[in-house]
Amino acid sequence: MSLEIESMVRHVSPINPAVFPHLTLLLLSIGIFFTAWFFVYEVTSTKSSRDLFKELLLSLVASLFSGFGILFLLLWVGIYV
Amino acid sequence: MPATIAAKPVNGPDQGIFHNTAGFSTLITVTVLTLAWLAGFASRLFAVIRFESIIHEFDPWFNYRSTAYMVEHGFYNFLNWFDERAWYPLGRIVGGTVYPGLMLTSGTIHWFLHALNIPIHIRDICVFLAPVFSGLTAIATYLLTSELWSRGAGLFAACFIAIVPGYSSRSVAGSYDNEGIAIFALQFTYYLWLKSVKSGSVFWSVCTALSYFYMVSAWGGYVFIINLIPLHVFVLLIMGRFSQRLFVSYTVFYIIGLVFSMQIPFVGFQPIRTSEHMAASGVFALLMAVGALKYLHSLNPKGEWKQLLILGTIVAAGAVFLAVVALTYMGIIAPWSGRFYSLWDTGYAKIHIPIIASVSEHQPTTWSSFFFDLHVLVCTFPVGLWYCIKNINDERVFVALYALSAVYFAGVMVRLMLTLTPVVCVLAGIAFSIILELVLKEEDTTQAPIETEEVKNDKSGKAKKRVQETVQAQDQGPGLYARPGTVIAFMILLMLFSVHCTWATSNAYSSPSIVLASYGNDGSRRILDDFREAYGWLSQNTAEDARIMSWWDYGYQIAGMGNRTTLVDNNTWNNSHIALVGKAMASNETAAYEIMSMLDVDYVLVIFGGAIGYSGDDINKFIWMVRIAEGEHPKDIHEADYFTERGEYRIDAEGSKTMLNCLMYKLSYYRYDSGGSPPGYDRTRNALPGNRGFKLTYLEESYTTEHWLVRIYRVKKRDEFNRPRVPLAKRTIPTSNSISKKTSKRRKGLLKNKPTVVKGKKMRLE
Amino acid sequence: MPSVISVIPKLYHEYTTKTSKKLKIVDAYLLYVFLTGVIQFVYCCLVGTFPFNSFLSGFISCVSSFVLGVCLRLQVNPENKNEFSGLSAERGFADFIFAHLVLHIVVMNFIG
Amino acid sequence: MSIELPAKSKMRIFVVFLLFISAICGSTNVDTISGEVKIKNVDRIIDCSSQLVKTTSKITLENTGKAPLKNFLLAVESSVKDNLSFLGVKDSNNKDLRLSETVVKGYGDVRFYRVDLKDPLNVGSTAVVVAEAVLTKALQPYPTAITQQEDQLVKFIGNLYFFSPYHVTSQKTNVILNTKTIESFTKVKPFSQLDGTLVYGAYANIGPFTEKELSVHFKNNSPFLTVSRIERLIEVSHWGNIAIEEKIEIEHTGAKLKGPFSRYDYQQDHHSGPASVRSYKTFLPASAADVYYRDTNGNISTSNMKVKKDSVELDLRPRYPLFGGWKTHYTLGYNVPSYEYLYHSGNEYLLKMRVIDHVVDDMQVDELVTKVILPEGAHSIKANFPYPLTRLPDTLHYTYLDTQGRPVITFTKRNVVENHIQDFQLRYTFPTIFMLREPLLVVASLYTLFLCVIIYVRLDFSIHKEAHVKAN
Repeated sequence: MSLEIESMVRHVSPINPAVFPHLTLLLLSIGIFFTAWFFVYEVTSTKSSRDLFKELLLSLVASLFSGFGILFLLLWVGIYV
Repeated sequence: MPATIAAKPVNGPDQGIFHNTAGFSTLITVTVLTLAWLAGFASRLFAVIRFESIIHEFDPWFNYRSTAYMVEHGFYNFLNWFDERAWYPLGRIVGGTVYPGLMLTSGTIHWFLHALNIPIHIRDICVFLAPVFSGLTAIATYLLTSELWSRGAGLFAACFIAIVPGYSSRSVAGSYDNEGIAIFALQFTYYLWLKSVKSGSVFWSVCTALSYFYMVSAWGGYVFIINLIPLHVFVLLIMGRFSQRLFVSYTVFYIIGLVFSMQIPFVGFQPIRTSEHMAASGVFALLMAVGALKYLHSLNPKGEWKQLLILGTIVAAGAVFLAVVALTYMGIIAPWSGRFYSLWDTGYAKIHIPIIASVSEHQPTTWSSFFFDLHVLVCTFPVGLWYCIKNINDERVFVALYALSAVYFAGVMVRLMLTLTPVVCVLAGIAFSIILELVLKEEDTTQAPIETEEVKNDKSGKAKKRVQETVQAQDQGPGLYARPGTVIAFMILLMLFSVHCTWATSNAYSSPSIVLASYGNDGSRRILDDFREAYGWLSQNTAEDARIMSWWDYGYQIAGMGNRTTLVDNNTWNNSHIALVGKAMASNETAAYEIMSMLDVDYVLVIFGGAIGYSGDDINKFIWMVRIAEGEHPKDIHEADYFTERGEYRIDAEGSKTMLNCLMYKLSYYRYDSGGSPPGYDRTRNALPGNRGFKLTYLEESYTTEHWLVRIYRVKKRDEFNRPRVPLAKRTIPTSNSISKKTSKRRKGLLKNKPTVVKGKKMRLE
Repeated sequence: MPSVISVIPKLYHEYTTKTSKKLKIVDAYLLYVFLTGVIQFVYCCLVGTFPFNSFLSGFISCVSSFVLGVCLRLQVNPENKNEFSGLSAERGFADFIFAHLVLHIVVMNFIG
Repeated sequence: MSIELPAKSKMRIFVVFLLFISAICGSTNVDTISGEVKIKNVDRIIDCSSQLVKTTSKITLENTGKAPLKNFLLAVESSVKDNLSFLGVKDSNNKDLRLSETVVKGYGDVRFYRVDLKDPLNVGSTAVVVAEAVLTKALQPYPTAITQQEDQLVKFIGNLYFFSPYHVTSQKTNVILNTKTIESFTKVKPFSQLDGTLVYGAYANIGPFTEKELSVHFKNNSPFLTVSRIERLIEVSHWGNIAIEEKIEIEHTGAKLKGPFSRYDYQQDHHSGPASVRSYKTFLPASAADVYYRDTNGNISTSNMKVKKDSVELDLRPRYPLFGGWKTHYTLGYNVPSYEYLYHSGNEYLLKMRVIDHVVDDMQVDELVTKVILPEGAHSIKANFPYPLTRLPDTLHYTYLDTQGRPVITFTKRNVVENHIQDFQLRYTFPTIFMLREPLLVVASLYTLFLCVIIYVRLDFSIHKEAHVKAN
C-alpha cells in the first residue's frame, strides 16, 4: 500500500497546460457551431419536418464539444477544477 | 460568433435554412443581441482591466456594504438592520431607507451561484452586475423598439444602448449603483406597458405592474414611470384615442402597481400621500369616469349624449384636480418635495438647498455633455421622433412624450441624462433603420431585411468586410451612386460613434476614483492608493468603535472600507447634522473641539490634494461646508468671512483670517512642508499656504498617507492638554464665542436672509 | 338637465334588454364589490384608519377586484370582439385569475 | 458503491487520526536522570539580534558510567517553557537526532526532552552534539512605548548558565546583539564585551539545574513582526496545478508607538521611524506563478516581485508602514505546477509539501492553520508530519463543478518559527477516471438544457392546440 516516494513518478497534467487556450478555442467554436445549428433547426423546422433523432444527435455533439470547451476555458483562466 | 455565420452557407443548403428567412433572421437577431451584450459588457471593463475588480466611487460602497450584510445575515435581518455605524449618534435604519432591489438582485445571484457550488465572492458579483445588466437593457430596448417600429430598428437601438456613453457612464464595472439595474427595469416596464396597451390584455398589464414593482424596489426614478404613463393615457384621452384596451391596461397597471409600490418600506404610503404620485391616481379616476360615461353612451348611442359625454369628462377632470388641490391644502397629501421643485426651477436648489446644489451631478447640463454622452444619436433622434409623430399610433404617442419629457429633465440635471439616453437610442435606432430602408428599398423584398441586419452586425465593429459586400450588392442595382455613398457615409458615422463610445467610456467614466493613477514622463504608470491606505489603516489600527468625523462625501467609504463609525455620510438625510460637521470644520480649533467632544469624535479625516495636485479635496469643497453650516447656524458662520476683501477664495497669505485659522485649513496644512519646489507649496491651488508652522492643541496627527491625500487626526481627550474638565451639563456649543472679529467688515453675502431649513427629509433620488 | 333624468329609465331598459346573462352575472359581482368598497370607506370615515395598511389593503383589494371585474366584463363582452383581437373569453378569464392571484398575494403581504 | 465510498474514507481518516493521537500520547514516557553522564564542555551562542532568541549549544557529552549510553536528557527551565518554539539536536555529522518529550519524577515544572543517540556512547568516550533552540517573545520591549523618532530598546532575561540535568564542567556563553548600544547587562566575571557581542565564561563546574539571571538591555531595531494567524490553503488539482493561498494577519509587536505619527518627519529622512517596518521580503517557491497580494479592500499595489534561481522573492509593502502595535492583514496567493510536489504511482498519490512557507525572515507565527483540499473523490487519506501537529477533523469543500465535495485535511500548530518549514506527506487514492467527472458534468447539464428545449418546442404546440380547443 504505502509506496516509497522513490518508486513514484512526478504527477503531470494529462494535457499540457500550454495547449489549454488552443483546445478551448477549438472545442468551443465547434460547440457553438453545433449549438447554433441546433437552435436554428429547432426554430426553422416545423412539427412535421422535425426529426427527433437528428435533434438528439445534434444536441449531444453540441453539448460534448461545448462541455469540454468550457472545461478547458475554466482551466485556461485559472480555475483548476 | 461571426465564424458561425460565415460557416453557415457551407452546410446550409441541405437544411433549407436559407429558404426559411424566419429562422435565419432569428439567428441573426440572437447573434446581434449576443454581440451587443458582449460588446456592452466588454466596453465596461476598462476599469477592471486597468485597475482591478473593485467597487467605485461613493454610493456603490454603501450598496456593497449593505449587500454584503444581507448576504451574511439574511434578507429579513437586512430589512430590520439598524446601522449604528452611520450618523453617529443617531444611527440609520437601513432597511427602511434604501431601495432594496439592487441588493436583492445581487444577493439572489450570489445565492443561486452558491447553490451551484460556484464560490464567487459577493464583491465580484457587485462589480460585474451593472455590465451584465447593460446586456439585459439592450434586450429590453430591442423589445421596446420592435414594439414601436420594427425588429431592424430594435437591433439598432440595442446596439446603441449597449455602448452609448450616457448609459455606460453609470454602469461600468464597479459602479454598483441603483441606476445600473434601474434602466433595465425602466425599459422593460415601458416595453410591457406598450405591449399591454397594444393587446389590452390583463396579463401584460400585470406583468407591467410586476416590472414596475422591480423598478420601485430599485430606484427612486420610478416616479418618472408613474408620471409618464398617466401622461401618456391623458394625452391619448385628449387626442380622443380612448379605447377599452387603454382602459384595461391602465386601470389594472395602476391599481396593482400601487399596491406593489407600497410594499417597499422606503416608499411606504408615499404613493397615496405625496403630490408626485397624484397625477397617476387622478388619471385613474378620470379614466374610470370616462369609461363609465362611454359605457352609458354605448347603451344609447344616439347622439344626444355627445355633449353630455364631453361635459362629463371635463367635470370629472376638474373634480379630480380640485380634489387633489384640496387634499394638498388640507395636508393629507404632501406637497412637492424640494428635489422636485428643483426640477422645475433650476435656481431653486441653489438658493434653498445648498446640499443638493453642492453635488456636481445636480448641475444643469451643458450642450457639450449632450454631445459627449450621446454623440451622433443626439442629431439623429429627432428624425426618429419626427417619423414617430408622422405615423402616429398609441405607442408612438408614448415614445414622443417620453422623449420630450426626458429631454427636458436631462437639460435640468446632468444625472438625468441617464433617463434620456434610452429613448434617444430607441429613436435613433428607428431613424437609422428608416434611412437604411429608404436606401435599400430597391432590393427585392426578401433580401432587404437581411441586408439591413447584416449591416447592423458590422456596427458592432466585428466584420468590416461585410460593408463592402453590401455595397457591392448595391452596385448591381440601378446605377445610382448616391446610394452606396449614403451607406458608406452612415457606416463611417456609426464607426465614429463606436470609436467615440469606446473612447468616452474608457477615458471619462472608467476611473474607480478611490485608486488614482498618475503617469510619469516616460509613460510609466504610478498608482496612488492613498484612500485605501488610509481606510486600511483605520480599519486595523483604531478602536473598533472609534468615531470618525469627515465631510459626508467620504462617509460611505469609511464605513465600507474602514469599517468604522461615521457621523455623516452620502445619504444626506439630516441636514442639521451635516451642518454641524460643516460648522466644526469651519470653526477655529477651540470651537471645533467643543463640537467634536459633544459628538464624541475620536478621529477627524480630511482629504488634502495639495501635495499631488488632486483637485477634488476638502479645501475646494470647503465653501460648500461653510454654506451648509451657515444655513443652520447663521449666527456663527458667515460665508463672507472666508473670502478675501475682494471676494476671492484664497489660502495664501492674502486669505482671510477666519479661513487661515479654521479647522479645515489647519488640518489640511498641518506640518505640510513637502510638495512643490518651495517647500509647502500647494499644487492644487498653486499657492503657498498663508498660515504655516502652527501647532495643534486639541488634535494630533495620527496618520497621513504617502501622498498626503488623506490625513487622519486624533482628537485628544480632555486630560491630555491640561484643561479643566468641563462637566457634562455644560457641554453645549457656545453660541457666541466663534463670531468672527471681522463682522464689521462683512460685506453682503451671497446667500443672505435665506435661513431655509430642510430638516430630516430624504433628498436623494436613489 | 331634465333630459338627463328622463333618459335614466331608458338606459335601464336598454341595459336589461341588451345585456347577456353572462354579463349580468359579472355586473352583479361588480355591484357587490363596489358596495363592499363603499362600506369599507364609510367604516374608515367613521371609525378611523388606524391600521392604515390594513385599511389600504382592504380598500385597494376592493378597488382592484372591481377594476379586474370590469376588465373581465370588457373582454368577455362579444361586442368588443374587434377591440380585443386575439383575446378569447377564456384567455380573459385566465388572465383575470392570474391577476387576482398576484393581487391577493401582495395584499396578504401588505395587510401585515 | 459511490455512496459508500465517502463514508468508508471518513472512517479510515478517523482511524488514522486515532492512531496519530495515540502516538502523541504514547510519547510522554517517564525517564530518570542518570548520574553517569557528564557534560565536559558547553559552547553556547545566544543570538538576540532579531526578534527571536536563537540558542545554539555545542555540548560535549561524556559517559562516566559502566554501560554504553543510548540516550540523554535535555532540560528547559520553567521560565522559558512557554516561549520555546523549536528544539532540535544534531550530532557531529550534522544529522538530526530523534527527540521526544519526557517527564522526570520530582521535577514537575521543568520540561525534559530525551535525545536518542545514533550510536551508543561507549564508556569513557565523548561525543559532541549541537542543540538548537528558538525562543519566541523572549525579548521584551523596554520601554514598552516609544515615539516615532526613538530607537527600540529591548530586554532579554535568560539563564547565565546552560540549564542541564547534568553536571557541566566548563561552559562559555556568547550573546550576539549586533549593536553597540547596550544600556545595561549582567556582569558576572569573567566576561568581556566585543562589538555587538557579550562573552561570558568560561565558568567551571556548575551543578545540575543551576539558574542565574542574565539580563541584557539593548537596542534592537530589527522588525518585530508577529504573524498572529496564518491560514494556508493548498488546493490540489490533478489538471496540473496546485494553488496556494495564505491569509496572513501580521502585527508589529515591538515597542508601541507613542504620540503622533508625522508623515513629514517620516518622509524627511529615511532614518525616521527606525523601529517601523516599511516592507519585508517573502520567499516563495521558485516555480510560483500568478502571484497576488491583496486584502479585503482589493489589491495592495505596492509590491515587487523578483524571480531568482531558487526562489521567487516578493518585496511586500503593506499599505502603511507598521509601527509598534499596528496591524495589517492580507492574502497572498500563487500557483505552482503539480509535478513539483505531487507524485503518483497508478492510483496512489503522494503530496509532499511544506507545512508552512516563509513569510518574513526570523518570523514568529502564533497560530498556523494549514488546509489541504484534495480533488473530489480522493479517499484513503494518510498524513505524515515531520513534527507533532494537531490534526482537526476533516471537512468537505464545495467549489466549481462539485457534487459530493472535496475532502479537506486541516492541521494546526501554535508558536511556529522558520525551523518548522518542513515537508509533510499526504497519501491518498484517486482513480484517474474521476478526472472526467467534471467535464461530463458540464456536458450532462448542457445536454439537459438542450433536451429541455426539445421538449419545450413540442410542449409549446400542445398548449397552443389546447388553447384553440378551449376557444372553440
